[in-house]
Amino acid sequence: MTIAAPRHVELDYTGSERLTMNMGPQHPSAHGVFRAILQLEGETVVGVDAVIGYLHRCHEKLAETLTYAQYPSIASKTDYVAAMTSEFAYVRAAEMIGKIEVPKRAQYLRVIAAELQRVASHLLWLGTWCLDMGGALGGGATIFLYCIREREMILDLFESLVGARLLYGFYQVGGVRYDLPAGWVDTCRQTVDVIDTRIDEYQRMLEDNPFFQVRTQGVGVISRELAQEVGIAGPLLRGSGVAFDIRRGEPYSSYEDFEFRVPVETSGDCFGRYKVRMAEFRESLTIVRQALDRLPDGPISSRPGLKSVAQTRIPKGEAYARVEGARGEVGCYLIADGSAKPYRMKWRGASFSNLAILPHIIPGHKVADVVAIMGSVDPVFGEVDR
Amino acid sequence: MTADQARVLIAERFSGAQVDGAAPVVVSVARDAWLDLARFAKETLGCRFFSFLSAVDWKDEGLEVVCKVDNLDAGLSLLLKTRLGPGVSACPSLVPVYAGANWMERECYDMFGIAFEGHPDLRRILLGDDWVGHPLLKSYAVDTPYPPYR
Amino acid sequence: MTAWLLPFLVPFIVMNAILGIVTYVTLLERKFAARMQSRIGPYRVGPHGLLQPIADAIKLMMKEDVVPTAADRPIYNLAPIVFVLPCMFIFATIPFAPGLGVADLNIGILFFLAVSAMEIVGLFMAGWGSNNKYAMLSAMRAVNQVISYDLPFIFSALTPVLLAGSLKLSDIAAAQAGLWFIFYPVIGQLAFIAFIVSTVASENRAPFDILEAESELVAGFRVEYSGMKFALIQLGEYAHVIGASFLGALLFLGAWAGPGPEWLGPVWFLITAMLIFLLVTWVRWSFVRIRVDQILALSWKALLPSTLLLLIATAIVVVWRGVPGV
Amino acid sequence: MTGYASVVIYLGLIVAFAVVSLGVARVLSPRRPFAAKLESYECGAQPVGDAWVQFPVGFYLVALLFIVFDALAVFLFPWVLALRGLGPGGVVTMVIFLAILSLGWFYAYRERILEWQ
Amino acid sequence: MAVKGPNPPVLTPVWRNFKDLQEWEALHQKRPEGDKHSALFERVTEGIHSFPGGFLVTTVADNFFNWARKSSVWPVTFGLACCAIEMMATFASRFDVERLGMVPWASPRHSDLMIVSGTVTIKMAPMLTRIYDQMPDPKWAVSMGSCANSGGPFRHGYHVVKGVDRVIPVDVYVPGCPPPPESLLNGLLLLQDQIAHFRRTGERPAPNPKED
Repeated sequence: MTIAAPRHVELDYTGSERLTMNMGPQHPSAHGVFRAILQLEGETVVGVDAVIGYLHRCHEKLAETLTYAQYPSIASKTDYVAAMTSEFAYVRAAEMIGKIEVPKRAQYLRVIAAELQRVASHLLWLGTWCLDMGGALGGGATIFLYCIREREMILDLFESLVGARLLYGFYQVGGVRYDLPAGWVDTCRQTVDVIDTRIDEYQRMLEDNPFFQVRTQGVGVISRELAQEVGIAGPLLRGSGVAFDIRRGEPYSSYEDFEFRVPVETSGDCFGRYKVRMAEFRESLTIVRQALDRLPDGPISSRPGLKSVAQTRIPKGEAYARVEGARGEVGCYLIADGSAKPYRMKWRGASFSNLAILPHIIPGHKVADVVAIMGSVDPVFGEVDR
Repeated sequence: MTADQARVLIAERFSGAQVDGAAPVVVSVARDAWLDLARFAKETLGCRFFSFLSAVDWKDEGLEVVCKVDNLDAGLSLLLKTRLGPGVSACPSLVPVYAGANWMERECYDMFGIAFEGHPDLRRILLGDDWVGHPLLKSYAVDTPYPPYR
Repeated sequence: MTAWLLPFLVPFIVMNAILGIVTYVTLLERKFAARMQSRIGPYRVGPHGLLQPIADAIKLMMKEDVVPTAADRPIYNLAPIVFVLPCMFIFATIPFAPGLGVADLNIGILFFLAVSAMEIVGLFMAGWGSNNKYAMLSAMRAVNQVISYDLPFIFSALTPVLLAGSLKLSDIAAAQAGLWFIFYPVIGQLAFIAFIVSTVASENRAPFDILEAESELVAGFRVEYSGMKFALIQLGEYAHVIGASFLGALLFLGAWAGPGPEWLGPVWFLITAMLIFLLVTWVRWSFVRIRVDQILALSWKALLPSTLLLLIATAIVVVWRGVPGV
Repeated sequence: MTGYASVVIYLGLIVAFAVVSLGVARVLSPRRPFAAKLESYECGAQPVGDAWVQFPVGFYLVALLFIVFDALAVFLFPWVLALRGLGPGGVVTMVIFLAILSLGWFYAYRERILEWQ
Repeated sequence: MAVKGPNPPVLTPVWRNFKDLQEWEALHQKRPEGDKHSALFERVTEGIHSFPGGFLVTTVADNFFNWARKSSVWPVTFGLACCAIEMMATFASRFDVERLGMVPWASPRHSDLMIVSGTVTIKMAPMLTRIYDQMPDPKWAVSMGSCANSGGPFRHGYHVVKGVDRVIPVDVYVPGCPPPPESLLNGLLLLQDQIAHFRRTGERPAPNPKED
């Protein structure tokens, strides 16, 4: 008969013991390789320790060893769900230092690609978020598969444009790499129309569903002050009542030519973020339509046929370029020393800052809410860990 | 609050600061004034949005900490910089001012080995706890092997 | 000579029939869900994927059976048996046609409800015995949920019993020869809705499947089970759902009462039971899951009082009006 | 009583099925346990602390409430059977009984036990 | 009565205890023979096989079992990086691996297959190994994408494991960055082919040639 040494047990007033539970890195709702160490009292989360870095792929160090022409296609692997916008940030930083002109047509093509990418990324967000809340063996899986179906349509567009489905290398310093193939504009218009109607469908399916409402309303509220102080961006920031969009506040790549609305919700909860993203779907589709209508003729790059290392040289200087990615402010702080490779590159991943909000808002919620909040933050771990 | 007003205000308040640029306004101060500058930016200039914090390794000239904050309403961007000097790897922490600096400073510590004084929870964030070295230093080769994985 | 064989033969046939139905119901659900999600579903294993359940079963049988070091071995090993037992035992009192069934007990529905609720024992044993945090949380949630939804389940099942005036399942089926209870004005429909909701909940199907909520608890109470033990647990879950569907068809959809000759009765019964199963499946693949406290609140605050009121209303109707069609 | 005999036989058959299938699986399946495989699964991380912990009291309050209403269910079964014979009196009695029980429900509602934290 | 203590900690192999890298890699590359059936069953089949004409029985039984194994390969939902998105697309409506009988499960205990989709980092490698270890036998692994095959574009990074085959044994390599769903489907069909030949060669077939 052996009796183990008595365990030291900490009890609180409800008589419950704290349970330390790992969530991730291999977890159906971890959205990649995230590990949250939750302290539970019954079902309530009282403490959370976020462990990241499981996908640290040395982007910033690798950027110092790759030329300005090579890196954009690696940059797409930071935010692999919205690869177009992450390439955009890097390319734009290099252009700001080198003061490189970008032809108007290239700017429009960039806008079209970036906005389609935002739609694709938001579709994946909606799918995975519902998958988290609805379960892979339940209603969530259904809407997930619907969303992926629509996302495939956009990926088809990209495939015919670039030749790749997920990671593109479409942007290059001075312009874009490929011009539109024949018939692309018509296919794109049709796709945009189809997606527009399908989004209405999802909105009806979700917003008219009381289960969905009780799961999201009042859950994971981020206040306006906290949102700014932690530096969350994009739909999260707008969901907390701050009307800031880089496309409007600091227009780049001819965004000033287009009419669009910056959706803002003041509630700051998961439902608010959902509403913002649903509105952004529509705005992005509007921008794509406008850009297709007004697409000018002309060259697609001011540095066509970029080949030699000498062409990729960029003068000494530094710049911080930011674009409005699907998850918020994607920034690239680049220091050039006059050679063909950057001296230092700092990647400001939107997901990294967005994820930093979790320890502030999760405690006090139920385990099930953790999943809903995680999904509404929509992190991409390539961008968190870089 | 425009960039020009901000430049004037900063020059008045911090005598040793170098101020240039328009978007963003680049402000370089000494290490001692780092925390004050951040507090000034937040409270007086209204830059409540914390964008990012990182560092640059200028080899022999030592490390430089870079931080960007924004005033979203006025469209004002500040890029704050401070040189730590050769051989110095300690810097005041911005966590008391900006909550978002928490993870950013942990990452900075992880990558550059900068010890942020006053940080509540300074440990490695991206790499494992048993990692040796600080990868983004220029003295660290990109393909430094980590046995047994190589 | 066959007289002594009969009590052995009938249960044997019933058990095998149920095993067959349950095996193929998994395929039915997968195909149905795939169609809902604009997919094809199992297709390549056998013609139209018809051999898929067999392949799954054989494969699971050949998988290694892992018993974690931390687990409480006896409880862990016993749990799948204890779980699958009530899940298949509920079929004991269901008459598949007049006189065809294991036993048509005169307390049939009481037996069904009592055995059905025993599922929780095996479930809790699995959760506790695994000594895994997800399993443990899942078992705790399961106990809460099952005891919360057991009462609405009983009360909504009692409404047709009240209309029929008998606990014997074949009597209840016979009482619907004239009018299926689902078509009984107002009461029938309300009771049916309550029955479906509490069935979905007490069978732990989505959107009430908080105990195997894989986005939170990975796979819930069976997270550590592999191989044949996992297969038994899956079998038990499906058997339970099918059992509840048969009960629903019997209580509300008139069991074997249908057009055509009398020997078609079991076929009608199977079809109506499958209809209820597909309804449950439809619900499962359409809704997002709700949170554990909301599930409990739904039961205690809404479903329990309303089913009780419905039962009283039925009693008043029965006493004052009598029952039509009996 | 013959009905119950076949019920018992059915029960035995189910147990036999479960045991036999587990036995066949034991014969067919490989067994190569080693320490890491037998570790508790926790999303790939090493488990911290024990799973057997004390749970909040809130869990047990629901069980108490359940017992109250389960007792009601026990009385309901004979009542349902005998209702036709009892007539209106039976309904009235049961309503009174229910009213008394629902006081407990109202109490639980007011004490926010049904909120279940 | 004995109170069960806390879970005994499992000592993961520490690389410092190994003589050299080859020995460490050999630890993970080791594929024990006979991981299909219990020892008893193996003996019985050996006995039947040695009878004249007994090979007919064993071959038929073997084909049947292998058919069952290959017809229901259940992958564990385990996404690492970019390739995980393409893996999700493969599981989704257009490509629908459920046609082949594959159902993704969340727990490794229910799964047969691990699709390593993306870059394996040094921080992730122990976790990945543990999840692979926790899958019950027989089990398979598919290495999806250049990063998992060899480190891919991140090969020179300090925090990247240069190929998942240094940590776990791999059966099928799917090249591409990221491999399109068609490519992954091809890899899964290759895997089914391998499973179908699980026994006849007496050991597992060699993985398909690796292309970065």
